[in-house]
Amino acid sequence: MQHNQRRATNKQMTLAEAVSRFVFDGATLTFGGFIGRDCVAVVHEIVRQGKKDLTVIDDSKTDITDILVGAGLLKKWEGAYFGYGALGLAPNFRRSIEQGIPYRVEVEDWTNAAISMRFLAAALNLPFMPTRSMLGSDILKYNQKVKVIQDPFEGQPLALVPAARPDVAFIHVQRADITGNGQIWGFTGSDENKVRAAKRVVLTCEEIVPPEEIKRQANLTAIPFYCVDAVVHVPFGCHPQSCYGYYAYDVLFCGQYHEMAKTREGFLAWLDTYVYGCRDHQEYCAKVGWDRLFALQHLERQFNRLPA
Amino acid sequence: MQHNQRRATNKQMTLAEAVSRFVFDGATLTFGGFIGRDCVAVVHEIVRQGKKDLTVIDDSKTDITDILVGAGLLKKWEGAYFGYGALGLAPNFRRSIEQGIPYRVEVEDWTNAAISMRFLAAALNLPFMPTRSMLGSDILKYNQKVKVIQDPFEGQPLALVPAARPDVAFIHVQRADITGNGQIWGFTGSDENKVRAAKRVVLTCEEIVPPEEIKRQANLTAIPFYCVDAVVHVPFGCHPQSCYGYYAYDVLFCGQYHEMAKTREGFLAWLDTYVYGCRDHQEYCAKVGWDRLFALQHLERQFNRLPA
Amino acid sequence: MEKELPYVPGQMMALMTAKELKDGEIVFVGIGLTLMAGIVAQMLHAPNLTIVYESGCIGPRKWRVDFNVGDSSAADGATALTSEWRVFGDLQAAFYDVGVLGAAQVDKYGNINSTAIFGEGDYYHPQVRLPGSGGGNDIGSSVGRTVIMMKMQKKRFLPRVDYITTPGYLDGTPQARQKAGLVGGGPVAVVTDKAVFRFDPQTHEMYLDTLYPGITVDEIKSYVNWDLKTAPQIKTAPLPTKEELAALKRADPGNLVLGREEARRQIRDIHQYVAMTLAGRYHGL
Amino acid sequence: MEKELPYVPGQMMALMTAKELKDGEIVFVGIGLTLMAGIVAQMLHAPNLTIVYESGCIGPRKWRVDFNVGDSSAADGATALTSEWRVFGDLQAAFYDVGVLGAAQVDKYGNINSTAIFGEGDYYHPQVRLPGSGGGNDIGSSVGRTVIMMKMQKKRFLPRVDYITTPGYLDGTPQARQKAGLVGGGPVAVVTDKAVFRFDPQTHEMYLDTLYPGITVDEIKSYVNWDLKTAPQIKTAPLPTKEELAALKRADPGNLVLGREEARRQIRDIHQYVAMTLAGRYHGL
Repeated sequence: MQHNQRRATNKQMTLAEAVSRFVFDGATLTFGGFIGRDCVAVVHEIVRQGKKDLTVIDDSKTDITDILVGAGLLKKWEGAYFGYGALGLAPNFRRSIEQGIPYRVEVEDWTNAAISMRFLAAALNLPFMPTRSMLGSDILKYNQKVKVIQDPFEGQPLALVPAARPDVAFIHVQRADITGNGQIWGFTGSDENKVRAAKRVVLTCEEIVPPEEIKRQANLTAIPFYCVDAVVHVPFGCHPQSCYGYYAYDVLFCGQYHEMAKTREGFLAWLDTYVYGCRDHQEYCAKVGWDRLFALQHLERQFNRLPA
Repeated sequence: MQHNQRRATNKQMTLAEAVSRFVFDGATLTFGGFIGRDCVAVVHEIVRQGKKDLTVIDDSKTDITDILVGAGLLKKWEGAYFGYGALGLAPNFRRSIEQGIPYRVEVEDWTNAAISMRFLAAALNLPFMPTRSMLGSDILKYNQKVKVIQDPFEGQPLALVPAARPDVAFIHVQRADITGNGQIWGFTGSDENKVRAAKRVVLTCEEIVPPEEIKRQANLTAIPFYCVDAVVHVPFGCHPQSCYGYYAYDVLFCGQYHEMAKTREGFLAWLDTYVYGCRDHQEYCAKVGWDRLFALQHLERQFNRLPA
Repeated sequence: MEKELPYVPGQMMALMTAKELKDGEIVFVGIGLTLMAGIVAQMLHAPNLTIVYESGCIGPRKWRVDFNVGDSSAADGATALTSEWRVFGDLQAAFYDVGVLGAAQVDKYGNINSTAIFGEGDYYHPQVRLPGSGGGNDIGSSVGRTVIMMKMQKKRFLPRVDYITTPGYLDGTPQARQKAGLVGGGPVAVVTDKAVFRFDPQTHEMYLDTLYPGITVDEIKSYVNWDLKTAPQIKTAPLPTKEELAALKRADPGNLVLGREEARRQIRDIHQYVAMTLAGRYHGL
Repeated sequence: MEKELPYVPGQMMALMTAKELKDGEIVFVGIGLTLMAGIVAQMLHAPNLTIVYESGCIGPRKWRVDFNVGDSSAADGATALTSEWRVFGDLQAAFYDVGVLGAAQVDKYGNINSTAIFGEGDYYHPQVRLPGSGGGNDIGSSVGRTVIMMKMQKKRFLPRVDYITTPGYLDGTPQARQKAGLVGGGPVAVVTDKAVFRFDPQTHEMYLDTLYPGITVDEIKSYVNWDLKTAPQIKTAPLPTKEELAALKRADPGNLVLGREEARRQIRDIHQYVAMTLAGRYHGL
């Protein structure tokens, strides 16, 4: 195993640079957050740069992956959940699998716990993790990567899931310093494991803060600099999703996406407007409307603020 | 597996009650902290109550276990490190093993990482965890509980360590509410796993705070109420060890213990003074000297304070 | 299709599910309508109910509606904020009492399909591709007991689901779950928009337990594709009380979870949405 | 026993070990004197050295002396405070460059014993029972490279240690570590109070590389219980500079780590200790 070479150097760059440098055609990706704090801005940039034949390994990450499927860039999905929660099913995903439009995405079904164990395994540099999920289900019938054993200590059936080691992890955090120490408030999903599991890690963040600010609350540093290759300042980088302490979920915007994407034409129009029609995330924010973004910020801060 | 029955009820009790109710002769114990934040006051109470034939499963926990060996209460040690760091070797432990005084304690050698994986396994309700520690070493020659396999995914040698499920875990935290939600600042050791691995859990704490205070920084709640059976208010409960944000390590007191314990008579005199000679932890604090304890608090707070 | 009823079926589903949750328990809730059940239970009869979301949120206070388990709202007033794998670990370690799951298909032994409706096709070429397990399989595998929420439709109640996403009692044979290696106890109720079903402790077969007002046994049987057994004394659920309907309204002032697109269209813009949510915040719980 | 030397051996050991640590690297340090090496390296030539303690502290600023890896001082000014198992996970995942380990016995292939000196007895009845692995085995198994610190004594440098607590190059055969399944690179130096040893890249055998001023090859060989090879050009270490000695003094103003009981006896009471530590804090780094 190659020992890690990443140091506490200045890793700041633009989103375009980070995507261009680390994402290649055919790459396997994962994303931080958990249907909240997903780095949506990253995916828009991936689509703008047309990186293709991608595989995503993730738990529940529809806002991101439905766009990738619709844009024709996702070759394979190894994941657990592809839906919009209370909003309904995922329109591009359904169209792809049911009708082959614009092509048929390859799917490998997992569960959230199993995926989280795959990242924990890789984070600990282990070949697998055991889990008691999936036993007795048809997930095992179609997913050949899981091995069911009688465990050698207690003799019970146990599922072993292989480590997941994506080429790149994109993780959006509330605060980071320029060397890549990242702090998360709110739920942390599987982010602390994903950053250790992936070969390359890009942090996007709401705020870049001095190292001394990180040290003030060192218990919240879920991501040490030595896991990180790039730090990108992307305020509102999760919109229309929420970012704890920064902005609330934009259910109306998400709903609008969901309705437009019900037809292929509607989705392409949406993509033209909000992705291809924006040179970068700044233009996206302007198009969404800064007043709208600040209204969501105001809403969130009535409920959750970062401790001073 | 019996489903958990612990609820968010008032679990406050005295240290004497907690030890009397949960520790039985022959019990297997583990303790929180990691050569810092160890709950020393708990062990004094265990000695006062004369709970015997104990097994301790732990990583590095000398301040606690050396007293138990000297007091004749520790039957077996399953652990990784039994020494006083920069102060030297553990006097009662050495005397027990080298000379059988006052008896010979049974020892099962592990490593810190392996012990931490044993607690992680139990916390996740798994029969074992894999690790790449201990391979090639003589630890495996004498420790029959470790199984070395060729892993079924990548074909490499891998050590499997069995879950550790002690009868009781005692964990000292900075803050807890009366239902058992516990918050830790500074390093967290293996505490978040130990509370999930043990059948019964007693939290001792520097401060009891209202639930609303816990919710203000919910990311620091390493221990949810549903793992906890008892909450005990024991300020300075780690002395002479340190407690991050509350008091610094008392190297002089530790040094004095270490020197006295070099002879059996010296240790027994120490035990008479500081354990048998104190009815409870309050009396211990008085004997150590409140001015001394507050000096250590003053020292610590020049370096580390809990964020407001 | 629906007959005229003195209640909105989705509301009745949320309320009847809420009644399955007892004060002091810990409930692991899934996505969508299942979220509502936990919230209204907390408001109505279970103030000490602890809600857990798979994103890593433990013990939130519900001041605004969640559309997903990972919305920042899921963290409002939480007691512990942690990781996904940790709460799944706690689930597997039998710390959680009850789970609430949605389903697209259910079978007579309580197995759930939320992966794909095969139709004329198969797993690889399904008629309808559904979201997949998410945390559903994990919850159904390990939680103390499971409550399943779904609408009654003919194609949804089957002798055998197309695909077992989440195990119920598997083939119904004794100890089938334990033999498979599962930690949790399995489903105890299927709450629908017309009736509540339970499971026979011996045969593990689903039976009709409670009808909603105005629904008949024959109507229920017409939706079920096996010879449905019924309780010796079929109960009738009471109509929702004013208090219950008020709790639902407080939990989702814009009716956005039940009302979906139609309700969203009633909202002028984000500013109105923000105002509505904040009003719920300050005058709510 | 010791000859008169122009330096304190323990100081020289800490300084020579510190020189093994390069700026920008991540070092995983053990207990006792090994702690000092990281601290003085940070003060002297490696300001961007990241120190990791197995208790779960990453990137502390060293403002006061640590007696243990779990003292609250280990957390002073840390960048990340986390769990024991997490830093061991990061160790196993090859994130850490170099580890520093103490030892009671070492053998010609760099295997370490810190568990028990058997003497006339065995593992179960040893002459001296030592603390055991702690994190030593874990560090030596997985870190990029290992630096071993120990005093030179005849009984400590052996062809084969009584008990391999921490693997070096095992039996010295090619790829022995990889075949055993180990992630880390193995030992690169043994730093003692009289000389520094290194390992032949082909045979993995320890050889004499650097003598301290005033020490002869014959003296070194008299401590070593195998036919010790030497570097073609044996180097001589420079005497400690004033700056280096000042750094050691700053790192441990009371000389409590090197001086032990004797130094502790010089301190009147806790108040003097507190004052001394705070003086180091404000005038130190």
